[in-house]
Amino acid sequence: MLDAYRWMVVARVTDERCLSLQRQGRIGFYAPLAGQEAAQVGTALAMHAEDWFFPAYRELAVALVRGIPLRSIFDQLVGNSQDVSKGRQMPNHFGFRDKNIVVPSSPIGTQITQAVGAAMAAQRRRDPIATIAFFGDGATSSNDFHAGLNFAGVFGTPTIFLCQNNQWAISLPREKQTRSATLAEKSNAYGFPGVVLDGNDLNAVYRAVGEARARAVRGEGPTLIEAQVYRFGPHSTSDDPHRYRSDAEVAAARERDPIQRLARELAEAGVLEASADKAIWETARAEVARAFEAAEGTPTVDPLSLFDDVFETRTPQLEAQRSGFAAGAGSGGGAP
Amino acid sequence: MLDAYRWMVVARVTDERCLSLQRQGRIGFYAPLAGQEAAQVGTALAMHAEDWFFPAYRELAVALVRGIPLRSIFDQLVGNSQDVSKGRQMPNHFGFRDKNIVVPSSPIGTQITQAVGAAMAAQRRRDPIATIAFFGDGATSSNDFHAGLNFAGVFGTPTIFLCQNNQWAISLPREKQTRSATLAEKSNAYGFPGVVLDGNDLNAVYRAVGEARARAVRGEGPTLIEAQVYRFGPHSTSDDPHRYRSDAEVAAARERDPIQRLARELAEAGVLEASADKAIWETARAEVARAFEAAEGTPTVDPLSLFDDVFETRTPQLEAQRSGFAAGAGSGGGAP
Amino acid sequence: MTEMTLVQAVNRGLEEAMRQDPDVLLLGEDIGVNGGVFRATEGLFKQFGADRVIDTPLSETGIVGTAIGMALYGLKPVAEIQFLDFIYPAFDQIVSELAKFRYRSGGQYPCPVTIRAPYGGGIKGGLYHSQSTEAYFCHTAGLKVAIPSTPADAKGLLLTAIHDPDPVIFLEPKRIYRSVTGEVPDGDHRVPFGRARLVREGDDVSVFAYGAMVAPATEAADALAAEGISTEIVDLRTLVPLDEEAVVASVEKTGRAVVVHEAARTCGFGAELSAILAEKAFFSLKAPIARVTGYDTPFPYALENAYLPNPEKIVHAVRATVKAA
Amino acid sequence: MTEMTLVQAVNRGLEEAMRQDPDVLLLGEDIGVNGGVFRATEGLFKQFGADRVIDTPLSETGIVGTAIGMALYGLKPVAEIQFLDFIYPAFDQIVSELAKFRYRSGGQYPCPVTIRAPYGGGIKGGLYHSQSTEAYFCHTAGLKVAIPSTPADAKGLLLTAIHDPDPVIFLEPKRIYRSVTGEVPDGDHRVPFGRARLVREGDDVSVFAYGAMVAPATEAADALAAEGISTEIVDLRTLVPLDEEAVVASVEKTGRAVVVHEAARTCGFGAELSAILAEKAFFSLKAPIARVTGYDTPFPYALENAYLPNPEKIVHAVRATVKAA
Ligand SMILES: Cc1ncc(C[n+]2csc(CCOP(=O)(O)OP(=O)(O)O)c2C)c(N)n1
Ligand SMILES: Cc1ncc(C[n+]2csc(CCOP(=O)(O)OP(=O)(O)O)c2C)c(N)n1
Ligand SMILES: [Mg+2]
Ligand SMILES: [Mg+2]
Repeated sequence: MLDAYRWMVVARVTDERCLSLQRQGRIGFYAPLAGQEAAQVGTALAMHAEDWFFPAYRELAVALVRGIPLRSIFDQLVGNSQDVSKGRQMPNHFGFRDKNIVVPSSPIGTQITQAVGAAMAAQRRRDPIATIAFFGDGATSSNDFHAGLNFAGVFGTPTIFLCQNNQWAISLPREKQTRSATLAEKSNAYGFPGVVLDGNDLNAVYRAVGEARARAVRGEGPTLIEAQVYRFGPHSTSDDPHRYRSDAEVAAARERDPIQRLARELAEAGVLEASADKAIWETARAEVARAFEAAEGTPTVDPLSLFDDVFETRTPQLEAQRSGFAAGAGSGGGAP
Repeated sequence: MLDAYRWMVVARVTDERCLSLQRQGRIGFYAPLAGQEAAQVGTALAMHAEDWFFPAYRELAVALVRGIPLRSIFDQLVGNSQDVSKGRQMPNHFGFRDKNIVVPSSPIGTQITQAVGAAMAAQRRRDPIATIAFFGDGATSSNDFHAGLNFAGVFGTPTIFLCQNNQWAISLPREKQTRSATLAEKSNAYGFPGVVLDGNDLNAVYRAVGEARARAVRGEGPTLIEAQVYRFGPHSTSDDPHRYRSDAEVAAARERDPIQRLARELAEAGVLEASADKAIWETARAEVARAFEAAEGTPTVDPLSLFDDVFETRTPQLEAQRSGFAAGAGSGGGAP
Repeated sequence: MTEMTLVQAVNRGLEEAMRQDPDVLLLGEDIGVNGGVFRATEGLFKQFGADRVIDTPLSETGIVGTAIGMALYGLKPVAEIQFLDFIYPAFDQIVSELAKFRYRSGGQYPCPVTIRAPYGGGIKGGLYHSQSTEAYFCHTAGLKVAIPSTPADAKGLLLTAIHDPDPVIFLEPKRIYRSVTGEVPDGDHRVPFGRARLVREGDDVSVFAYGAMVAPATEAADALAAEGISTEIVDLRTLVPLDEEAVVASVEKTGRAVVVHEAARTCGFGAELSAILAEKAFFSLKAPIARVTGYDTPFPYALENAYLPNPEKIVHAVRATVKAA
Repeated sequence: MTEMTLVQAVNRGLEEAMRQDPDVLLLGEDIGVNGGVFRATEGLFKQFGADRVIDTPLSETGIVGTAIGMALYGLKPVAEIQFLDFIYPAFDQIVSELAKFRYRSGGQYPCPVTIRAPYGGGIKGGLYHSQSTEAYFCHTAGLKVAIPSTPADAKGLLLTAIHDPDPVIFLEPKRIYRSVTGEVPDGDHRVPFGRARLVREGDDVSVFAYGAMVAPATEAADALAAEGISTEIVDLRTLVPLDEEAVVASVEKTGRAVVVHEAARTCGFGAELSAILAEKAFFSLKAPIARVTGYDTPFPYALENAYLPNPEKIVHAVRATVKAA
């Protein structure tokens, strides 16, 4: 649990740092996860190394727990030549094949059917693993939510659908996203169980995900989990939440801060003294600062890499466009 | 009720006739509705003239009840110059603006969100009407089912979702379409009621749709109705159902034939004597034969109409393509 | 006339249309209380209320599907897709339904929906906040496609789009939402579809562009003028219907053509322009037709500037075209 | 070698791939017990079982989304879309995900999905069982697009597609599923991507076609031969990657080009071919490039034959091209 607390603190510190880096123009964009740390850390800890993760764009803490070094996180945020995704995506799209974290995209929901497909593949290979898709309350309205949960039900796939209901989809409140009483109960429409829980409660998350994973691996099919949390910050650095929600609402939610809650629990259990807590925060700050500086000091990507990875092998057309570019011709195929 | 019976008989006779016309190559395609007559006729009778209908491709009986002459039905099936849709679509895509029957397409499910949009428009105009979308069990897996029901729930639209669960989506049985116990219960995921009923029972259909309509017009929101029926015939004239289902299953379903059931009820109530019944069938056969012959004898569409109705006014490009075609140039823009 | 940015002109166009006709309404994600993520609908929720500026659930399928239903019923809905990159969940409704409703119904059901979407690169948006896929819509019979490059055109083309009896895909070059300002006529300002805008006259070569590409084309023309190359620039304004006459006439005069767009090269709109010229202006052409376009790669994040056409690339292509013959 | 129809060749290709590699599996609507609505998967369900020939719920989003997940995991899924006209519910997964996975992950996640779809007109299918929208996929960087016109190519290109490390859209001209027969090599027959097929040599004009259009082009060439016009016919086979060399070389020889496709004219693949020629074979061209294509209308039912290119229209275009210069 102390480990979990450490990850949550690192995530919170990264968040704070990134919001300020974005204001300084040193990273281009950031989508904070503050308020969702327990949901993410509890989930990631309950899963196994060989499980496959399909995150959205807010799952920084998941990546940390899976063993991604802070440095790699910042390489992605900066989009430098060390980024394993080669600077191809906006900040916050973390994916690392060696940790079974599939590289996400921005369109909402698309990872959900993919997680089901990977689970079908695991079934076929008889691999005793689970796949997990992360998404928000807004994503329950997506086409892929419907198709993904339906396929999962029909094929009984070992899949966990982890919905972090942070109450907002940019400016749209949860009540206007859908009229169902909970999001979890949507699983009934697909013939498998749904669970609602307090996503600020690390232990509740850990337990529920652990049970869902065990069911999945036993061949008992998918589970939808709704972790009720609250997005403390803006949707992203492009968003101004004052336009659509009150400070009072945010303040009330902050009363249930998952990090403070866990700190209290740990203190009560006698495993976290004030000095140790302070050290955890300070260490996190130092590590985060160091990782960012290293990433910022790393060279930018090679312009010619623009033409790589469209296909395994460049087509003649791409080869020509690449030569044209290298020769300064701009677009396509050399001089006309 | 006798009226309802008459419509059901006309539909059944049309079905039989069309299957044989297609075998003779006199119409190009047909999708029979046998087994679904009570669901369609009961529904159409319970709705009002000013309501908006969004059918799929199997709703021939709905069109009849709404007052579409058999002749117009056959004009569409033949695709001749009298077809109000100008021979633009495959057989079975019946739509008639003057009866508020929106012209359907082939892609499964797309009419569902449209019916919700029309209902939102009616809300805005304060028109006391309902809209109704027709679709099958297979369509519950579509993107538009999910989006349409969700929007309907959120905006509380006056919409009826009429699912004719005929147990098959081409070769896919209902149990493999989705794992929910009933299709009707999917409405819970969107926060409004769902109703399951025996679609062979004309009265049950009529009552349930009438209640749903009343709710809708009172501003109490949408209803999902699952009418459980059975598709007696092939999916369409392109389909061979023997590949995927047993004769025994079909025979068992035919025991519950909605037309025989209603005939029995009417006979028991003393409103349908054997001779009257016979006359109803004979009249229907004569009317259907007459309507088809008239349609078959009607001239084909004007080739130049190919270029109409892409837009209200032809663009210069379409004008050029039309002139080129008229001049025998084939594709676009006159001679090169 | 009032001086404003392009995104303000969009806002003024929407307001004007809504004032003109109570059947005009807006729907989309975050367009109400929030005023749109680019603020294009700012103030309209307050002014017209929640039943004319409708915040929808997160479903483009739902947005376009319900907009179609509204249009069938007689309203004139204007749907916002938050980024063009997110229009694909609605693609079935657009190509199978919206584009074909009038046709398949034999003219019974017109479907006058306007779909607005910010598009294009230059804002460090990476793969999914940068794409230019206008060609998909141009290839879809039954859709009109309009793209403004100035604030005045933004308002004028938008009003024409909303009042058009047929569906219009209205693409807003978000890169110049705020960087371009200009005088915009007050009130009911309309710019007709199918009439290109002659941005500058020239004799040696015709450059065809639209949206955010008009500015780098103009910069290139300035640079080329210094070398003695006289460049004509034509802003197409609407790709469907296309002002073929203006396009062909320009090349009949200059004898050379360069097409510029951000979209990927293969089967981009530039291909269509080349094909039209290779058919209809063939005997006037003195040199190969060049295309300056995005590459046939997904849209990159770190290398956005390498990907996009810019004045240098345009200058390079024009020079080569002029040198060729 | 065995004589068979095109759809049988597709079936043999699928069987061969499934025998070669246990990671190959099929998914789609009605492909299992029913053997596919065109019988392309006939017998495979029996032979390989329900976990390798998967009947899915009615959701193209689900079919392509899960196929992508399978491919990421290491399988080689072949998804059937019942008609190309019904691919749009999956369009988001195709253009946003499938086409971009390798790129956006910096090469970490290849995504070798093959999507098969019957396409094209000529079967009295009306608006929604007839369309040819290959250009959408050609314009989407990251996808390959293959279209056979003979049984041998159907099997050979399909095997290449399934084993390709990248996503392939494999379009099957359903109109000639059964009308065309030919000898097909047994076993592991592969036809490489990016190599056009010279259908017939000629000197006066090059006709470019693919899929079901190769046959009317050949008929037209026969008629033209009688008038003394010698027509070269090139079957493109794969549109992405395109055999540009063969295309340009043919026009360098003949000096004239006619492009044929069923798809709507504006921004169709013919535009791309014209553009390539107008750039790279410009100085060899003696006459305007003609396109014989579907019109910019939705696909009609009753007037299908008026809509489609046919030998007469091709003859007309070739004649005019040859007369032009
Ligand atoms: C298909 C699609 N439509 C619109 C967007 C723009 N968008 C980005 S995030 C977002 C809200 C997502 O809300 P939710 O699913 O609750 O996730 P959260 O951001 O709250 O974590 C929207 C509308 C998108 N990315 N994809
Ligand atoms: C999007 C889409 N995918 C596939 C098809 C092909 N198709 C036509 S009807 C059908 C089955 C429909 O089943 P259901 O919704 O139960 O309606 P029913 O035919 O039983 O009335 C399918 C798969 C289609 N028309 N549209
Ligand atoms: Mg949320
Ligand atoms: Mg059915």
